[in-house]
Amino acid sequence: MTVAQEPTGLNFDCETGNYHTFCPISCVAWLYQKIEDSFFLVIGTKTCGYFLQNAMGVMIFAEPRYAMAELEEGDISAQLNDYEELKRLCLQIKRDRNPSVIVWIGTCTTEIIKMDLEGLAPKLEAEIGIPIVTARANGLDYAFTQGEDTVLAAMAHRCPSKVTSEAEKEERNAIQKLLTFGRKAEETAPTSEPKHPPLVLFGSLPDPVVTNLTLELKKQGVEVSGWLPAKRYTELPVIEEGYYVAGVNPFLSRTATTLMRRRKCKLIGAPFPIGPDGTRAWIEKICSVFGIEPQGLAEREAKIWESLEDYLQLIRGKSVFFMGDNLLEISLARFLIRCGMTVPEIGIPYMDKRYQAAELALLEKTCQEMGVSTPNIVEKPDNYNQLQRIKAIQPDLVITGMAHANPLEARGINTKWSVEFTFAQIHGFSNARDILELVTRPLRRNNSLKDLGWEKLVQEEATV
Amino acid sequence: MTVAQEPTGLNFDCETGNYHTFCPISCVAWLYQKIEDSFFLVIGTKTCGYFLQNAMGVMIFAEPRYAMAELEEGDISAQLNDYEELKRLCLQIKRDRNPSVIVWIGTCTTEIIKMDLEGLAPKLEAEIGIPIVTARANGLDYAFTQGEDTVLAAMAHRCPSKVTSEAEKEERNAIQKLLTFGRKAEETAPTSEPKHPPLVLFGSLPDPVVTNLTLELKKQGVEVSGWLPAKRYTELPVIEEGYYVAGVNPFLSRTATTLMRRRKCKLIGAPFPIGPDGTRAWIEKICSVFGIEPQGLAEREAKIWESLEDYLQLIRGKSVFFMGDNLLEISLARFLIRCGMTVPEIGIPYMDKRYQAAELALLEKTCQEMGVSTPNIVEKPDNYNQLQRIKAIQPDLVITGMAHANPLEARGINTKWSVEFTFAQIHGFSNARDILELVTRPLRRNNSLKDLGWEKLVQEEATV
Amino acid sequence: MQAKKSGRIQPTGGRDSMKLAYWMYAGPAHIGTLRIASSFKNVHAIMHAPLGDDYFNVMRSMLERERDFTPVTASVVDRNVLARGSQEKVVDNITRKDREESPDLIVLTPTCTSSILQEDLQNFVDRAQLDARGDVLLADVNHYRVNELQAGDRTLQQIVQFYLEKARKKGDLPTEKTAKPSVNIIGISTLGFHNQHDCTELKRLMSDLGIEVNEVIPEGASVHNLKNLPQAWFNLVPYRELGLMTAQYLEQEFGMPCVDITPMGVVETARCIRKIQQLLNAQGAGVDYEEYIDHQTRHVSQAAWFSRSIDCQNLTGKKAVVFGDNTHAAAMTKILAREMGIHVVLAGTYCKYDADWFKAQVSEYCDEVLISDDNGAIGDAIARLEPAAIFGTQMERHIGKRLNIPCGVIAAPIHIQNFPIGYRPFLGYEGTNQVADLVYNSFTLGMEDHLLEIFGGHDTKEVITKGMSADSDLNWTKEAQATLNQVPGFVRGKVKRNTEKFARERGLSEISLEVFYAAKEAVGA
Amino acid sequence: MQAKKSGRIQPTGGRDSMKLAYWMYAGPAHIGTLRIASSFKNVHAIMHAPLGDDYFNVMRSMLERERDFTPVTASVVDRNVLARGSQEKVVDNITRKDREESPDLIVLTPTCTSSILQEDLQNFVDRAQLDARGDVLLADVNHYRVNELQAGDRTLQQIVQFYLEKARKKGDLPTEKTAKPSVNIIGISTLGFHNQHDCTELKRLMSDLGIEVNEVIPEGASVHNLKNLPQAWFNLVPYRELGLMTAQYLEQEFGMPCVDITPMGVVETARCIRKIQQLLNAQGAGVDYEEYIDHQTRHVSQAAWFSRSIDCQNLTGKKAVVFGDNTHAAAMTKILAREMGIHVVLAGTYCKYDADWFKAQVSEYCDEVLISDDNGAIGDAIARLEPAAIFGTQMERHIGKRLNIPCGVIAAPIHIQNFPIGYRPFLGYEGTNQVADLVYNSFTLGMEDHLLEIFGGHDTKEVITKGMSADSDLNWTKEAQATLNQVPGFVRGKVKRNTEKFARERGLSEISLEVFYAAKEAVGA
Repeated sequence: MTVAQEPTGLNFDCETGNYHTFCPISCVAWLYQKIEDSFFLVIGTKTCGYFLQNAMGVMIFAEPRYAMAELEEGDISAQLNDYEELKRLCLQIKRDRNPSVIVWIGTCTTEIIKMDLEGLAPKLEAEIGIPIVTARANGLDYAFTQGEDTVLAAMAHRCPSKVTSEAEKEERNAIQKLLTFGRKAEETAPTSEPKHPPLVLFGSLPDPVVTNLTLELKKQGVEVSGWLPAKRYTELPVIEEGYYVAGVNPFLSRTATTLMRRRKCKLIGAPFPIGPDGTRAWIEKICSVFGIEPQGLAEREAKIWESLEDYLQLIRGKSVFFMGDNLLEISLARFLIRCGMTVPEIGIPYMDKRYQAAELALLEKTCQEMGVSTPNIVEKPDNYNQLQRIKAIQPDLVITGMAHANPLEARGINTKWSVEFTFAQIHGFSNARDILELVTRPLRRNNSLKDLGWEKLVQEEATV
Repeated sequence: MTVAQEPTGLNFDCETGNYHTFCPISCVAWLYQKIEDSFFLVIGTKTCGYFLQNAMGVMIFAEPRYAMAELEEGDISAQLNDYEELKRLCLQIKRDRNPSVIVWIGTCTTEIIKMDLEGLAPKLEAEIGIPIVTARANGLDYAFTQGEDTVLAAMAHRCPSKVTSEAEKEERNAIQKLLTFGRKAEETAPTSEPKHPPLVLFGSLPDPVVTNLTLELKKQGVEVSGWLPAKRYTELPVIEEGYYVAGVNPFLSRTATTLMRRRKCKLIGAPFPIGPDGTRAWIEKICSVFGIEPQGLAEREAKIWESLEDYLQLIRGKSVFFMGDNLLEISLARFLIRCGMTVPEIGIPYMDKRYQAAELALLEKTCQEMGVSTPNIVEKPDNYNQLQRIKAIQPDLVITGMAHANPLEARGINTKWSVEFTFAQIHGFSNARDILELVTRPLRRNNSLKDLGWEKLVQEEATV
Repeated sequence: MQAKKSGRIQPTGGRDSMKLAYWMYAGPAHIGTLRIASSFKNVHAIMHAPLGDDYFNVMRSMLERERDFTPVTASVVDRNVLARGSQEKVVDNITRKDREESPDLIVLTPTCTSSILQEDLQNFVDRAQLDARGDVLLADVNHYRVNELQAGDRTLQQIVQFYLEKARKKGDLPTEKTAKPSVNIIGISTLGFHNQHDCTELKRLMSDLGIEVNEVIPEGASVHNLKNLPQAWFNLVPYRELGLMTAQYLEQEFGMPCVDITPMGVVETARCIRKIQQLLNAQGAGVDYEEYIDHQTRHVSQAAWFSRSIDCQNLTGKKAVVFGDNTHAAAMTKILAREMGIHVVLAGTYCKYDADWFKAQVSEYCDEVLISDDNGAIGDAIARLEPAAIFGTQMERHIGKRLNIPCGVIAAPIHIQNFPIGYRPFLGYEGTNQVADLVYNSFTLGMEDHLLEIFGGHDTKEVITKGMSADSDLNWTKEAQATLNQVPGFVRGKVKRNTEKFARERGLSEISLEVFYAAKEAVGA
Repeated sequence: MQAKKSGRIQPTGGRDSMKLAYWMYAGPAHIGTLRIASSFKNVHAIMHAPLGDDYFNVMRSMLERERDFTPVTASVVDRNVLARGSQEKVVDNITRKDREESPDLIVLTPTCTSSILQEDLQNFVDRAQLDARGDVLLADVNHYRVNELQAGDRTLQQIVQFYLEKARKKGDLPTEKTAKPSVNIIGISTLGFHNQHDCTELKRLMSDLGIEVNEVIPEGASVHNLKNLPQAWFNLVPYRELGLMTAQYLEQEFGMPCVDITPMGVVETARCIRKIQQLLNAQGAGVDYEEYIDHQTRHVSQAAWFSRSIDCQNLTGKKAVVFGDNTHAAAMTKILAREMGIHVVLAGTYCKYDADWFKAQVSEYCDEVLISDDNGAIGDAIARLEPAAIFGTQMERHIGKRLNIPCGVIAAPIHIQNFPIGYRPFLGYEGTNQVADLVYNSFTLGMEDHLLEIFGGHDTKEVITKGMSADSDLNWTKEAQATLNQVPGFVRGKVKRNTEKFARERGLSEISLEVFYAAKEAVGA
């Protein structure tokens, strides 16, 4: 494998504190949208259901393609037969929605009561005739975005290893189809075999971003054979032994491991394609693995930086504190340091130093090049302690979960919700502006309030 | 002509007082909807425009198929050329909306400044190639619903007197088409010549009511050749000398006169088809003119009355006072007396005793048969005096314009807006329920409040 | 006692089976407990729960735009804690928070998840109490048997009882009533539906009546003052869902009378005031509020006049569906039916545990009662009944959006829109005004949409016939279909159904124009 | 002088030409006069006009749900009256009404229509005054030169001047100021946009500031009390459209200072209070309102906190269009731009007669200023600018409905929705709360609709591609079109336009995926 060595110049800490992130079952909120023929069934308690309904802001979408299998006292106390109960619900889902796949999302509760989802699924799948994928997106083992990791790791098992019919091949290769559609016949007719071993990318991104990153690689002569996940479950990419795989998100270490160990793929360890620096590094790394000399990337990156100048002026020299939430922290910090910011602390729920090795190395390099001190990386931070540090440091911006934003603002600390970076389109060259649009919004807003002399409006309200 | 003699047993009065009705230009609010390919241009002042916008409750429909030609000081003072100004606006309308006809609605202002709309229209019509119909729907000569009368009288001139092509005949006979559509070919193939001279009905009614009345007559073997107005200007009915015509609304005396005098039609003077009694009388009168013996009408009427019993129980023996607004007063009073109500006074803006002769005769007959005293009919009533009379009489219900309803309610007097009868579907057998639904609504509502002991809630508020 | 690591809790006789749920009307029990704990001043809650279960803090911060940090800390249960047992961590977190912020009281609660572990949490609390300077209490609720509302009711009662018994033991319990008539307002809490504004309005009302507010609990209350509760002349419990257990406890222990009539709507507000008058006079106050009621009804509140006005007359007999919690659904049903002459075709509540009360309250004011927390059942009922307006929760608002039926929101589950910045009480006389606006706007904005639909198509020469699904076993002739299409959209469905019913009853397989009109005459279709 | 039966009035130099009008932002002049007359207590207006011109009574009765009969009587002009001359009828009607209801004052006004007759109405009034016990006055406005707003301003000034001069002649004019600081609130009138609630809020504000309200005019005022106006320490004119002429007259004649800063929004309310402080202290009062302002801003009003909260942060830089009367459009522009960080792309007013003031007020807070009373021009501007929200009149609300852009209504023309029963002031500190709600709900409900649009199509296995008119001179490749279709609906139009602009500038006739992304990078499309 091509994973880089662990960097050494960074300071890692693990507070194992009481910290807040969203529950990993959150991932259904974006995965059910991404995989259009799916249905997600979260098997848990009222606590799980109420979370999805309220905190994720999805309460307005009545009957989306996900639901709760709400465990009642009878289920918990094992008086009822799990198989029969789940069968009843899945048949109902089949009748009402007829999805191509049902994804069972296990929760803390299914862990604690040791419900054997992995054992039940194959049997039920065979009986009702709909694929059932199980993922243990529980809060005992995972934080927030890692829910996606558990689902993708489970789906990695379901990617076909060989395609028999041409028709299916056609379907599986939907991206290629999209990109060549409308071209003249002679351009595409001799389906040119790619000049490198097949490459599959993993990580759930909105469709426009998928197309964009695919195109960026295509420009360099790199063909993407497929994405995990695809727009539809029936279009999951073919994965054969020896295929190369690369991740686009920093929280997919389990998926990476599964692809390497179980599907015998070769992982390309690169920084993540977030920010123009990260995107360039990601493309370069992929090209280098395939022995391709990338063309015009430096100019491309420079041009993007140039177009960001109006935003950069707002943040240069300012400090940003990551409380830690969605595991995008390292990549975002690296990009913002490159933008000229300083980062005293990066809180992060979980730090896989191997999977994130290339990203950590780039972070270190970026700090050196920008001449700023390296951030303190705090795994499983203690939010109370962090608030004390924020009070002491008075950073210009705190990127934080939703629970702390309003109280920090009330104390005169600029904040940005970390969760917005989870939902916004932040990958690739074109989306760098969108990251900075988010990052600068509180600064721009509070600048305009400051001009008014309203700064002390709430600052004296209370002390942290 | 077949108009009946003026009745003698009724008491008529003319107060020539200060009374309130809506301006006759109101008619554009329903006529532009009825005639789907029309555009109505009201030529008047800000006062006219603001009325249409506010009082008619049509302010929510931005850019309907009517507009104001707003006369500015330059127009009033005759500094500007009326022809050129109107041409400019009509060309703009042609460009933006391309209607089949533009109807110029004259107002008090065009009367006072003696703008020669009738002289300008033919010239402009020839120049821009769109028919222009002019109607003097002004408040100096007319009240509220009479605006429709002025428009229909003007349109009566535009009904073709002879149709040349078969295609046009087909188009002009859209109603017949609708009614036979879907029937087997043999039923309609030999276009059976009606067994009576052609009959054209006049009065603007919603399409379902048009169909309904047409069907009612068809059941008796009476074919309706056309309606004035039709759904489209291009479908105005053919009118030849000697055709029979019958009105469906009591405020169309000018249209009736035009059809008789200018188009040499024969007017069938009948009560109006409002309420089961009026509808039956209307059909009977038409049948009698054509020498047809109506079938099953008495049973039909009886059945309708039976179906109204739940409403009748609410109003029997109660009194209703008409302040006078939309000229539907005589017909409604006649129906409500037949329902068992008493009517101390019928205010009415204008009373054409010849055109309404049959209706007045039926009113008188109805009073006799129901054993109640005949109402006092007050033309051009004085609203202030009426309020004194209402205070003295304390009727169970007052049917009144919008300006007086809330203050009367605040004094414990039940009211119903007269304007609702203008807009509701009240004609024919089937719609009798709808009239009673409206009439009984305040009684039902205030009954339920009365049960609560809230009657004195606002009654002591002030005295009339 | 250590956590039973092997899962499943002991059978307890529960027979409910796994449920497919898209939507919940009430939250899980721990949300109720946390609402109570964080409503008090200087009370902290420790939530013994896995990562992600602590979203209560997000709800409070985001929905209420709360400026302060929510005083709830999650003592995170992860794989390690599971393996080692959680006692040490929980006790550490309690004593740590006691040191850090010196709360008067720390309330410990598990969530649905951690309650399965069946740990002896009382023992944790007892252990922590040894070191803590403040009080420590375990919220006593069954997380699988009760929901947010019941748990909140119970937790409030538990805390009140705790401090009253504590004061009694210390001989620190004031026994005399206040000199002037006074009231405890019980049940105002954080994340409650319009609670803040209701509380302001109730205080104004009490002030108008010359009644001192002794305590408001739990919102903004200090646990130190709970011992003063018995000094009030009576308790007012405006919401049926929160406070009744406390009031019952206070009645049993201290003989305090309770007014549990929700002062929502003109009639019920008057009834509430009259009940207060009766209780005060029974204690020798000699008050007469009739003149006040009359003045408010006729001159201050505009709601009674609205009921009589022409605007409201036009709503007479219109059909409405009401759904919500017991308090708001019952009050709204009464207002619509009794004060506005609106025809409530269905009144429903998701408070299944208190269904008898609801039925008794609304039965005479509506055609049908629905007791259910299955949003699908409510959606189906609304689709079937096709009311002109709905008064329900955010869920019904979205059902209404789909069916193109306007909906006024009258009850929790709460949403940021239920924390308006402007003054919007539902209770008291200003509440009657706000409710009248809600009713009027719901109906008229719905009507406006329909009018736009009707007239929208008339802009051009081309008249586009609005489509309608021909989804029917009966054959409509073209002319009948055309006539049906002329019926305004908002009643078309009803007309269609009634006509088809009429045809079916007569064994007709085709609906001609004649059948259409015959149906209209026969059944008023 | 008899009516000139032959029509056309004398040339007066007007050069306006006939106008095609679908919508009017301000009513005709007589509406303004009638609003003033019927606001006063016991004043009656006689409208000399044809049948149908008297719909003012309908508006007042229906929109304000007024319980009393509107004190306006039409002296009907019909064909007979035209022929005979109207003097006798008008005089009869004035003296009749004087007998019937004994009003303190009868105001005579023609309408646009009857004013063309160029009768000597002053003579009619003089004749009527001979018999009438009350006062009789002819409203002095030019019905073709001024609109409702200007006419109202003028009529109020005319009545005030009439009674002050009358009192002066009688030696009946109190000259001393009140003992405590006091204010006249000028410009509250019937059919005014949220005037009733604004007035309540202003009275509360004055009470908080320790300022007595000397008179509120014209709403609810008696003409007998007008002579007391000069006793106040200053005049407050909250709305620029109504009251300034009166205040100027009082300043000229009696040296009364005037505060004409509309207290709408946190900043302007503070500025208004500081101006009051300055005027009072100049008269020796010695007040200091800074602490009050600070307390209200930080603790009572929630608007300043809303501005700082995360909810409002998410509105930062969003585009808005503002349109309305001078008062509300200017105040709203300042609130959005200055207090909430919202990007006002266009601020406009229909008060063309007072355009300079508006430009001076808003220029620094918006990209573009539009002075127009042509609703088509405003509609076109909104369609072009595609803001995320509109703050305008009912007209803009309907433009927004068509374009699927949410609109908060902030200004007249009035509509029944602007006469809410619940308390909804726009002015003062509670007004800041109400405005914050309006802003927040406009943006978020718009967002909700878009989210529903985006997610609505994902319910089933079949993914329906949302159509979009291919109305363009450029050729979009299928893949670029597909990608464009993935852009959320509410920005899709903008992205499409920017991409095409980018392509045109580069002479490209086809938009491929590559061009699409290049455009995004280049112009942030």
